[in-house]
This record gives sequence, structure tokens and C-alpha cells, in this order.
Amino acid sequence: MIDKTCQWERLDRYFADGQTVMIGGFGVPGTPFLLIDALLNSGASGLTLVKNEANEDHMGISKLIETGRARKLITSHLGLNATVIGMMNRGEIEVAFYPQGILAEKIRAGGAGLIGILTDIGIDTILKTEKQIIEVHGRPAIVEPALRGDISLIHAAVADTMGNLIYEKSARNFNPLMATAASRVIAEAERVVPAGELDPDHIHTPAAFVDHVVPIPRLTEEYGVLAHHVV
Amino acid sequence: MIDKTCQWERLDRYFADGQTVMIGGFGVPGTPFLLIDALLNSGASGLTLVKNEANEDHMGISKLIETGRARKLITSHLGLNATVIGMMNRGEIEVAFYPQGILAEKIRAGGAGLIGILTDIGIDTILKTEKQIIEVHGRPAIVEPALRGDISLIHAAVADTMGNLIYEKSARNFNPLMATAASRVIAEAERVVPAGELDPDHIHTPAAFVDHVVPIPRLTEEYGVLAHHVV
Amino acid sequence: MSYKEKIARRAAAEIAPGQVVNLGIGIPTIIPRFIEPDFPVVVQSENGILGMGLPTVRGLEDRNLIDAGGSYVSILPGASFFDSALSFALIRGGRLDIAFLGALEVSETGDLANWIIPGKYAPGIGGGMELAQKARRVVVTTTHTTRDGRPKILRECTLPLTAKACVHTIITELAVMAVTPSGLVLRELAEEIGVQEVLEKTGVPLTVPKGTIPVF
Amino acid sequence: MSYKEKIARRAAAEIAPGQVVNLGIGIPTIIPRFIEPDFPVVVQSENGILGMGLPTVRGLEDRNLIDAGGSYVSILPGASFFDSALSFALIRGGRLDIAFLGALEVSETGDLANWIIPGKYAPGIGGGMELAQKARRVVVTTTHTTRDGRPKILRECTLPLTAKACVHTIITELAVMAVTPSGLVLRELAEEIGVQEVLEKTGVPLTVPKGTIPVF
Repeated sequence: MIDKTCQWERLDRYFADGQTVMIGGFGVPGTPFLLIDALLNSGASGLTLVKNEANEDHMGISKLIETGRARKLITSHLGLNATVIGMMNRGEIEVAFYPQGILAEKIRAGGAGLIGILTDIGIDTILKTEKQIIEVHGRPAIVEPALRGDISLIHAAVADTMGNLIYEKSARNFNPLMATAASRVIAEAERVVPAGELDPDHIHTPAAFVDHVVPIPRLTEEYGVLAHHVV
Repeated sequence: MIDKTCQWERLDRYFADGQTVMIGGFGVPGTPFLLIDALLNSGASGLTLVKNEANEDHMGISKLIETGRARKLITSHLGLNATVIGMMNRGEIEVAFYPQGILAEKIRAGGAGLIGILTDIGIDTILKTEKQIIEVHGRPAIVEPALRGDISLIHAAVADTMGNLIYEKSARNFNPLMATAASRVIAEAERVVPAGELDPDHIHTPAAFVDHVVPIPRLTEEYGVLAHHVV
Repeated sequence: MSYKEKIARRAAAEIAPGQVVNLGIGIPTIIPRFIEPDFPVVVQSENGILGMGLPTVRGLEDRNLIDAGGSYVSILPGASFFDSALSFALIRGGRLDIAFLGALEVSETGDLANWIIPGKYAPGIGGGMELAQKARRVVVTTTHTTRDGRPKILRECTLPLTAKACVHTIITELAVMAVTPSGLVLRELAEEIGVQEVLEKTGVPLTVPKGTIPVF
Repeated sequence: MSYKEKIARRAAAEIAPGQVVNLGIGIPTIIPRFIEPDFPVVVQSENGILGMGLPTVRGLEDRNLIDAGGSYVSILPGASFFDSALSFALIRGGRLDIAFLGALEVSETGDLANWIIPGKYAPGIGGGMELAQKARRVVVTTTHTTRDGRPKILRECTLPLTAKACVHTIITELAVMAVTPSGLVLRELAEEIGVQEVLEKTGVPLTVPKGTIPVF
């Protein structure tokens, strides 16, 4: 039986300077905080990070950015992270913004072995500046090349030992897309079960996409409810 | 509470001559045989059908094609349907073939509101003839425009009254893609349950994509195991 | 009732039974307070939720269940979760009936600017561009003027656009206006607001239909 | 053992533990018979299955569970089902270790033709083009010659290509050959087959390494 479970101590070898790293999550839900800590502790730098947002100040990938480990951030919106916006404005990190769904499609296209997608989103805005524009059936289309990573860091609610993943509620977000779009896909899981326990119709990410499953021993505080978002 | 359940008798009004109709299924699993019969009985003709294959002779959409109701078929492979291959060879129906996964991506792109996708599949073959080719990062890419239908006919194992759908095993195939890619999406379901009964993490097609849910009173013979495929 | 609540209450009335809507940040987030509990509407959130309900009751927050703005939310029967690609497929693919969005500026032809003030405010793009460009209807909820009293409704936007000719209806604390091929048309007045005040605070000509203007 | 079974048995030996493989129509479909029951391999099927097992035991067919060729199949623990877009994402995205495919013609540079004979046989494209072009390794299983004895391995394919320079290994009833930058290389001989026979039935030069050629 294939067993992709992996110990935390073994992760170091997979990280290297200059890698492009995709990181799941939209806010706290789905962000792999412990894998981010592992990447932080590995000492890797010059990274290009791909994530919907930069988490909030001093949390998640903001820690990587604040410690100067990321050269570039490919993202959608930084509205909840004044620290990273400040660093961007001071030129301490290069930031590339995409419309959220187009970022999702670029990652998905990378995972699906496509060269890119064609969209009209932003066609009448400053976004089209510096984009390749072609005509399809007489209609202008922005060329958005596919995006892939060297590594993807994924947070799953449940994994089986073969690497099948299930996400929970709004923690799914970018995780299943990024889980298809990197040369090495590492998933942390809140619960790891033997292969065969998951209903094959309920699996969100099939095992073939996943290289390593790291069991989370205990959810740390970062995974919890954020007091300042409670109304 | 929103209730999208619909009686079979009401379907007639949705069908019209000249429509582009997407039909789920890969072989028997996932083919909406009763919806196909409803389309057949509506008398609509001059149709453009989009389906992975043409089912087998005298089954499913082959009945629409054999009765001359389809002007055109957009598909991937007809290997199991000698009747339709014969009609194609005699010029009785126009057939457009796409690589299976590219057909899936074209439909998905239609559903996702994209203009198209860029792929290198077939780039060194006769497939690229008559295709628009562009260069992306110095690499040739085939432009495949998105595909949408007027109607999609979907087969689900379970639906709720709001239109959420769950598919079973290999009957999923093209159904969730086509369920996003038409102006009107009609799903037949083997079982219809009240909204709230399905686990929100297990739903394959969210309700917003589905316009009508038609309960299947009894699965007809066509849905069963095909004796000639039993080894 | 605050002016924001007035705008949100009027915005809620835009929703027809059975519609799928997305509520942007700011005023739109309080629209649900003004929807009757049994009114059939499906609220989508960009982070992958269909069928959102009210904000979570304090103390019952679920760490895995937030909306796109980061607030803890509840879900209703018939809800579903999905990934970010499918979430925007729904938006771009034409299945979103109404997007309620805030505005920095709106033009008389329905251009919307709400994502960037070059050199001052540039947090990114988020889902707003896709919502503005692809929702079947865009309803803008905004104050009629800026904090220093300048009109937000202009002949042409001065800020970079979110999307061109996308806005159908503008709801402010003073009025409801429709974007039509012949320009902006006054549809409703807020309680105790006169036509003259609206005309003065709008940066473009506003057609005032004959007869009584309904009040909201 | 038939020649097809011999080819399939040898093809099965190409699979390394833990690999993800796709079995095309024809000879590849009988490869599973030659895989040990406890050997860790994951079989993918284009119609949306990962973790296929052997054909279904007669009488236990599931109407919702077929492979891409239409045969009723079983699944193994750890299997999953998915849609056609994800199924080909897996193939094109580089997660398929080996595609076993049949051939009408193969060129010495690894070009493959197996989908169309213009004017005679044109059932469509199916998933073959994506499998051939994007699997990490393509292993062709085929008879060494056509029914009328002409070589299938040629300097250049005469039929329209499925994909260019995609084949890594060719397994026939006579031999195993590798496609290398310096042309085809003989790797193994079938039992009781001599080098001379293979050379004669191959339409292109075949490098024969020094020393004993392993037998399969």
C-alpha cells in the first residue's frame, strides 16, 4: 500500500532558496500555518509566494514576508495586512496583483497542463497594460499564462495515507487548485485515516496530486477563531 | 424556500429548433436518458449536440442523431457507435472532434465565463489545421474558444429541491462541467431530497447553476448494466 | 436608523425572490439585516460559499467558516462549499443575479471606480472587478458625496476603473438612480429629501421624471 | 500464453511501485492480470477514476462504474472519482507516470500514430492525444508488424500523428526497444526470438548492444 505520510522533521530537504511556493487559504481557513512555520524554519529565502492574500500582520505568510524571505508575492488583495502593504509601498517586496478569480484560473491552468487562459476581465481597465491581448472571434482577450509552483503547501481537514484530501467549509478555497499546480505538493492534515476509509465520491483532491501528507499533532492558536473578527 | 423541482410535462417549453444542447455522460453512466427522450419527444430539430461520445447505436443521443434531429455533433470519440460514424461518413451529420480533455476544458471555460483556453495539445498534429495559433512566452499555443450551450441536460444521483446535485462514481464525468455551461440547466435526479439534507461539503454542483430538477420516477432499462460489456 | 442602514434597507428591496446575490464590503454587508428571514434569496461569498446566512451568533463562531471579508458567518439549509475557481465561475459565468458594491466614483454611463487611488490606496484587486464586470446587475450602494462634500457621481470617473458601463442602479442616502441609455434617471427620493438637493449634489445631469417621485 | 498476454506481462514489469498509470484500449487493458495483487500501483481511467482494480466479477457489475473503454470495473481502497476536467488535468499536469498505448505506427524518434487512418478509420480523438503528449513516460504495446507483415516501426510515420517524439519504450511480441537520442536500441528479446528476426521486422536501424540481450 502506498503511504505518503511524512514527518515534520523531513520537510526541510524539500525547501530551497528561490522557490516558487503556492500556499492555500483565504484568511485563516485553509491556511497551512504549520507548513508555513516549517518553511520559515528551513531558512529558505528569495522565495516567490503565491497566495490569495498575505494573511494578516504577523500571521501565516506575513511572517515570511516580514522576515524578508520573500522576493515576490503573487496575490489578489492585501486589504487586511497593513504591514505588507507598507513593505510593498517601500519597495521591500515586489507584488503582482490579479483579480481573485483570474488568479484562481491561472493556478488551475497550471495544474491542468494548459498554457494559459483567455479572459476579458479588466479589458477596459489599467489592468490590461503590459498584457498580451489577442482577438478571438473578433473580440479582444487578455492572455493570462498558467502559473505553477515548485512547492504547494496545502491544509486539509482529512487525508488518507495515500494522499487523498478532504477540505472543510470555507477552508477549501485555493487549496484544491494549488494541490494540482506544483512539482511537489505537501499537505498538512488535521486527521489522517487509513486508505479506504474515505468515500471516493467525497474526495476533493485525488491522491495522485499529493506527494506528502504531514499529520498535524495539535492545532495551534493561529488556526482558531480570530477575536478581532468576531462581531 | 426556493423549489426548482419540475414535472416532466413542463419540459417541452424549454426546447426549440436550432438549440445547442450539452448532454452529460460518458457511456451509460451519467447519460440523462429520460431527458434525452423528452428532447426527442419535443420534436426540436436542427440541434447542435455536445457530448463526450454519441452513446451506442440506438441509445441515448444516438436516437436524436439517427432520427435526423441533430445538425451537428461536438464530441471526442465515436468508437462504440458505428451508426453515427456511418452517418458522419455519408455527410448526414457534421461532426467536430476534440481531444477529450480539451473538450472538457472548452465546456468548463464556457461555464467559467472565460473567452477560451490556450493549449499545446495537438500542436504537432493535423489538429492544429485551421486553429488560431498564438505565441505565449515564445511558445506556440492553440486558441480553443470557450463553448456554451442553450440547454444542458444533466443526470444526477441525488438532488435537493434547491438544485444542489451529487453524482455517483464514474457517472460524474462531464455532468458538473456542463451544469455550469448553459443558459438553462435541467437536471434529472434519481432521488430528490429536501434542501438541507445534503452535506454542503459533498455537493458537486451548487444550486445556483441549476434551473430545473426533474425527479426520475423509475430508472428505465437504458440506465442498467449493458450485457454486451460484461466480460 | 443610520444613513448606512437606510441605504442597506433600500438595497435589500432590489432583490427578487430566488435570486443569487453577492454582498461586497462596506454597506452591502449589512443588507441581510433587512431581508425577511423567510425571503428566498441565495447569498454567495467569493471564498466559496453559496447560501450564507446571518453573521454567526457570538460564541458560536466556526474557525472554518468566514465570508470574503473575514467575518464569521452562518449558513442556511441548501448551502454548499466549493473552491475559488468554481466560485468565480459562478460569478463570471452569469449565475450571479446581483452584485452589491461600494464606490469611490460612478460615471453617468455606469462606469465604476472602487479599487484604487493611485499613490494612496492600492490594497489589490480582490474579487471586485469580476463582480462588477460579470454580475447580471450591479447595484452600487454609496454615500452621495465624498466626506468633503464632492460628488461621487460624475460625468467620467477620474480614478482607474473597476469596470466600464457596469452599474445599473445607484442607491445613496439621498436617492435611487438608474443608469439608462439616456443618462441617469432619478427613481426614488429618500424621506425628507428634495429633488433640488439631489440635483445639486450630483455631478451630472439627472433626469427627473414627471409626477410624484416615490419615497424610500 | 497468447502474444498479447506476453506483451502485457512484459509491460506490467515497466511499472515502479507507487506509480500512477493509464491503460489504453487493446493490449494495455490486460496488463492488470500481470500485476501482483499487493503491488502498489494506482490505475487512472480518463472517465474520472483513480484507483481502479480488476474487471468486476460477473454478476456484480455496477451500472455507474465503468472504465473509459466501457468495461465494468472494480475499485481499490483509496480510490476516488472526479470530473472529466480534473481527470485530464491529472494527465496533462504531469501526474501520470506511464501511459500504455497501442500503435498503428511508431517512428524511430518516438512519434506515435494511433488514432486515424484517413478515409478508413476515423472514430475521433478521445483521450489518446493527451495521454501520448503529456504522460511522463509513454510505453507502446503493439504487434511488431501489421497483419500483412509490414513493419509498424518506421523511420517516419505515414499516418497523421497522435503526438511527436512521445514514445519512450516499445514492447512487442518480439522485443523491448528504447527510443534514445541516437535512435532505437534493442533492450530485450522475447523467448525463442533471435536478433536477426527483430532486425528484419523493424523498419529502421536498431542498435544491438554488445553482450547478452536479456530475454523476457
